[in-house]
Amino acid sequence: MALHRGRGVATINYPIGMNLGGDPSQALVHSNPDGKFMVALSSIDLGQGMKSVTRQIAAETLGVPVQDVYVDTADSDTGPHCMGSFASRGTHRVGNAVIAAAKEARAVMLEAAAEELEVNAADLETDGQGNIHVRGAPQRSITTGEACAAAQFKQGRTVSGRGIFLIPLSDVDPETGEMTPVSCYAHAAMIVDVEVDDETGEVRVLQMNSAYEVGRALNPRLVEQQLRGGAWMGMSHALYETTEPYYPDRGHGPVDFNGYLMPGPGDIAPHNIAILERPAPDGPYGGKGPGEMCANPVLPAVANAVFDAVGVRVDELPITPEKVLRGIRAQGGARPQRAG
Amino acid sequence: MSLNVSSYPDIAEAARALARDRAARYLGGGTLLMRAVNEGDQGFSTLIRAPRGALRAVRGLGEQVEIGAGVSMAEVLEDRSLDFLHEAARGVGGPAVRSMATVGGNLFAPSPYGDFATALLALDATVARVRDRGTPIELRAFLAERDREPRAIVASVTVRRPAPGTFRFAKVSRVKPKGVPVLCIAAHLPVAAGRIAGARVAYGAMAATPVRVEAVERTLEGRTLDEAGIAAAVAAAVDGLDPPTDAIASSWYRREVAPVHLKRLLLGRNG
Amino acid sequence: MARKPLQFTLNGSDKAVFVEDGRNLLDTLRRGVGDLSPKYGCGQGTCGCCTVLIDGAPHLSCLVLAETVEGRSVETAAGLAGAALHPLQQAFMDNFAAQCGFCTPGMLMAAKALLDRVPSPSREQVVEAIGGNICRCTGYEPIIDAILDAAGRSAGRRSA
Amino acid sequence: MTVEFRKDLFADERDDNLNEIGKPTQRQDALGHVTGRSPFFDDHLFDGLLHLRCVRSPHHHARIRSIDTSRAERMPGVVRIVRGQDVPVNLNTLLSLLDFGRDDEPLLSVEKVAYKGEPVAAVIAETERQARDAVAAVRVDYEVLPHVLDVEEALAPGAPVVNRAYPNNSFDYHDKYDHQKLRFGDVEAAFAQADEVVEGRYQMSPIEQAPTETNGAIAAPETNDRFVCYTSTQALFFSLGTAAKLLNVASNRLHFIGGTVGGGFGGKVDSLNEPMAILGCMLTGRPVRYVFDREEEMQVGAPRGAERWYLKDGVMRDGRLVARKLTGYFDSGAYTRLSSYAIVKCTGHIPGPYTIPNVHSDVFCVFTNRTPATAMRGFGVTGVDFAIECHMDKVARAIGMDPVEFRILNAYRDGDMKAHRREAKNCALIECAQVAAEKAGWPIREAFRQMSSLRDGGGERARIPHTVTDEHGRIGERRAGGTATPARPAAPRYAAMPPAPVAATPPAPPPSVSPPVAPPPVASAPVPPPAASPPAASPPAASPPAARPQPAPPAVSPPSAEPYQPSQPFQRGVHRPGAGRFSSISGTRRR
Repeated sequence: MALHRGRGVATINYPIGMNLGGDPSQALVHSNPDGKFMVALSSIDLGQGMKSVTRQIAAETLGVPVQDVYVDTADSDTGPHCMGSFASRGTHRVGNAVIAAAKEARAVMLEAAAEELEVNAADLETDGQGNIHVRGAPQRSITTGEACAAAQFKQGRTVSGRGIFLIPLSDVDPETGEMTPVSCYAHAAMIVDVEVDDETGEVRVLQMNSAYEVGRALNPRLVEQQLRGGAWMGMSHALYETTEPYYPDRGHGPVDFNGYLMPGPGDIAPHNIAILERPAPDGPYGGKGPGEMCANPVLPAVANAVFDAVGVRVDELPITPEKVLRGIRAQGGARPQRAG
Repeated sequence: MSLNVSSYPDIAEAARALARDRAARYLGGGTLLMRAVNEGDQGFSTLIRAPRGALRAVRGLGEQVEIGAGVSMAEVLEDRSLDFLHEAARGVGGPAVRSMATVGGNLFAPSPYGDFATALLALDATVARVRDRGTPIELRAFLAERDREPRAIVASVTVRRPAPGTFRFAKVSRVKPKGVPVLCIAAHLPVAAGRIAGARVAYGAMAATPVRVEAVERTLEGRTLDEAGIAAAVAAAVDGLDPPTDAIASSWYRREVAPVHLKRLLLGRNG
Repeated sequence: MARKPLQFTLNGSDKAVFVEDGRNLLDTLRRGVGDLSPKYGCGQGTCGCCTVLIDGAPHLSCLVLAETVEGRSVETAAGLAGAALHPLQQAFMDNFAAQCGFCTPGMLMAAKALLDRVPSPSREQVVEAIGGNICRCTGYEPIIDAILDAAGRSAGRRSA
Repeated sequence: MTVEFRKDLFADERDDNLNEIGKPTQRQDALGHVTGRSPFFDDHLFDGLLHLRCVRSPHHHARIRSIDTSRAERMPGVVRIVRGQDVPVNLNTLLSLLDFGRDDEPLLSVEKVAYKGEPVAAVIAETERQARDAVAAVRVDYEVLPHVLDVEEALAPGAPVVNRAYPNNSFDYHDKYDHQKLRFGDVEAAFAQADEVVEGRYQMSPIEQAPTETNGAIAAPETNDRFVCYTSTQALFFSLGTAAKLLNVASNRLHFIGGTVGGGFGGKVDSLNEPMAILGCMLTGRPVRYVFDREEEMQVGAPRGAERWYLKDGVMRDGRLVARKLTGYFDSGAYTRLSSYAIVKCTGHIPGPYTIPNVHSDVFCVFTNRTPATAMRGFGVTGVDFAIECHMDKVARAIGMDPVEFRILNAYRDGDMKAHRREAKNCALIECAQVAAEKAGWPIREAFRQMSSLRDGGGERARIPHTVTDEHGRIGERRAGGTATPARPAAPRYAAMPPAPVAATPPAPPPSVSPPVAPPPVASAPVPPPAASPPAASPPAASPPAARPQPAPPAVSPPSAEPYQPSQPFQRGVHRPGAGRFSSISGTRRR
């Protein structure tokens, strides 16, 4: 028996949002009289962190601490329309809608503060700690809570805002495919090291080294969650997963997690990640959406690494031990592509 | 068909009730039967329960050890006297499944399951069913008629206690640590005067039930455990076998890699 | 349909409920006594989302016939926290080990079963302990880190 | 396991001193998750809850002769049997919310089934077990029909018709073609001049999203003649709009609550459970729960569909890609769901993150007798990226070039023109490749370490090459600002068509002229920019948008009786005027 090591690379980009546009999202922001804010969305948090990232975006825009904001997702009676959480559109589309709503609410809050401080609202700024003060004169200050209370009980203003973000629907030219797909792209490069057993065709991923460009990492821990879990899923797609193991034959389709194979906690490989941030001109604070693209480069990188290790091209996913072994047999043995 | 659960004070009564009702099933650890219940299996309408206490003993009988059918995989793993079975027991599910799955239940596990039964098969296990008042039958015979008669209650399983270092078990699975086997191999390789005497080799997931592979056993007889000594056994590794195709692996793949894994097991190069 | 009375302890408090024949423990906990922390992920014993402890040992509640827990003690994720979070819960938060959160209650109980038995486990023991629990979001690494982290904290507490 | 932030890159484009953005703030939902108190759709209890299970087809393709539910109706706990006739508007396509495609899928099939697992009836009972027992007692008499499971076989003449709304087993694009086209430059001329031409075939497998929480919904009567629906959907108003349309109720009579979902990955967009649960609620007046079990989730719930790709690249020995041609087949399964849209997204993505002067693709959305496909993480892109990136490796090896350097050389840069005729901006592929190579200790030459997404793009690389005409010179007509009238006068979509930097009217230079294959010059690559291009007659690429002609809408093709022929103009498209986008949100029938 022999174990052969190989290394493969892939580089990809990924379009953010429904690519023809025409996919609006709305947000509503309002404050309680004590300056604590609610954001109402009909967008979905499936684990990607919608509630959390929009909360930070709202707090940043309003100029209040994040703990002064809570996000409520997905009640159709209170949350305004949103196309949904798919196509990596959540952060980008919903984030922009939340910025618009928060700006409007902030403007009212500053007007209320201006009336209390008897200054021009344009001269006010927030410190992000719950205070509003005159630019250049920090002592002339009022808390966001006091400003919102005054708006509610003295001035009769609603500290609230509405936001929508819509990229107009693009047409597609039937002949040339000319279109205006998306407004920004995330990027990634992935290098995977594998070890292939030339007697069984088994492939083991030894390590992954990657660089992901995500616009701005609005919350670095949430980005890390996506990239780590997404790369694991990519490795899973590459080597394990299918609902039809003998496609296009429908037979032997798995019906449980014993038959539907995914790498277990004993199969995971070290993954060293570099995160690059080139802000998207139209993204919320430059954010794109790392959620979908993170799996994509792993599939071809693994396939290329398997070829590098034993000289077998498996062009049909998943790259099962059987396909690798058949390839090795067909060429009369492993053919490592690199010395050593 | 709506479901009834009947409980009996002792296992013998439960066995009689089971024999009376073709639409009844005995509930052991539940890992197989409760899944069928959850999925609305229309093949049975009664679950029969009885206290498991009587079936939970592990008794040493000189060269042999008797394991109650109600002993769970977790209990096997905690019993030092059963250390030779620990690797096979660890192959069953995750910890939660192992605290439920029983020795008796594993005898009924359909392919590709049944790692533990495969290990027992290589240890010349005999099976005592409650209804034949403890008269044991060979595990091979039990497995042969299992799917025709799924309603037996197993009381206990008795195996030869292998001499240290003579029993080997290998499970090949794609997902770690918990994975359904591509195949598993159990080998009992007693050595007399440096030569193998009375070899037993069994496969799991290579047929509808765990199977002994006599062709391999014969060719190992009187040989030594080295490249030359096992060559004939490896060559005969899949003689007469037609392994199943399932979501885990194809029949072709199982045939192709069984000899490889057998060789590695015999040479002690697995895992 | 036949119904049977059932009494057991859930997270330390007595529960009495009627269950129809064939009802599994997962359904009984969720719809019978209203503990929604164990989740339905498969009903087949293949995902671990419904993991609970019965008399201290991990079980898949979807494969447990409810009436078999008569008089026994059942623990779920809902009972983990006292006045403060359980070290495992705190470590799962600190290590961002939950994304969608659906596998989390089962993961926590599988991890508790381990730490109750092996206070300072190796990484391999942690991997083994969660081997029956599927997570689709995290890639497992943050979960393994969180369990090792929690073990470390408990060890710290014990020595303190 | 390490994570590093390369703040040094693109630093001048960022303000890293914000109050909340960029902070590792704890998730708002973390405490709920670790205490088991996060409210997923199934974590809501109702007295008198009923359970719904579907009767499903055991066949790939069959005509339904009759359905006998008499025994099931009499079984204990059974409250109601639901048939297709009970569904107010029993035909829909998910993207009717975008006015994209024809209604082609019933909620419960009445005449025929087109995939194994397709629901033909539903049972509502007091317990889930009783519902399962009754489902097993429903007798359906099927006439089994021939089926087709392979995408290319499905497109062959005489293949069984899977989906009556699309008699060729392929989605109609623009009511005109049976595939989505992309045409940029002249790939055939480029292949003729390329040093190497490399071809490949790739197959993406069907993949289950496999969220740990299965798809499901619970519907209950609310006050004021409304219905509340707790759902696992990824798209609340998508599901609400779909339910409103199928059930023919006003959208504001539906109160959808969700937003805390146990993973989706694209598998919770199809909105199958919500309308069924609400319908059950309407028919029984009681709360109804309809949840996929794991087997349904894996074999009936829609997967990411399989894709088959044929790639052909032309490359010069110095590593410059000069042409890429792709033919793709998306296996949509029996109905459309989202594959049709995935293909448009895919077409906008082709040829991947590289600047290639000649690109040609035809992508087909094919109907087969398998579980309908839907979205998944990487929607429309994962499959073609697998094909492209495996192919990039083969091409690099064919010319003996390092695969990382090969990618950097061909990577798109700011200012380059993409094949869909929009300028590339905000690029970062080169930097990702450089950083990943550095992390992995993959040696690349200094020249390639120095390359940048910010430099050496645009200019010649921003040029739109003359694009060869299709059959019947259709593109030429369009460029001539021809007299064709819009195929869809009422459709608002053309209004949104922005000024398009397409090549202008003048006749094409003869094929012998080099521009069609002019490779993208790269300053640091050892190649001079192509001489004397663009030729006098070539398009005014650099002219301002205002000077660029609006494309005319597509010509209406004459009807044809020809048999099916791939990549011939599609003649049988049906024009449906007056279909307003999002109209189904109002819950009214569109036709």
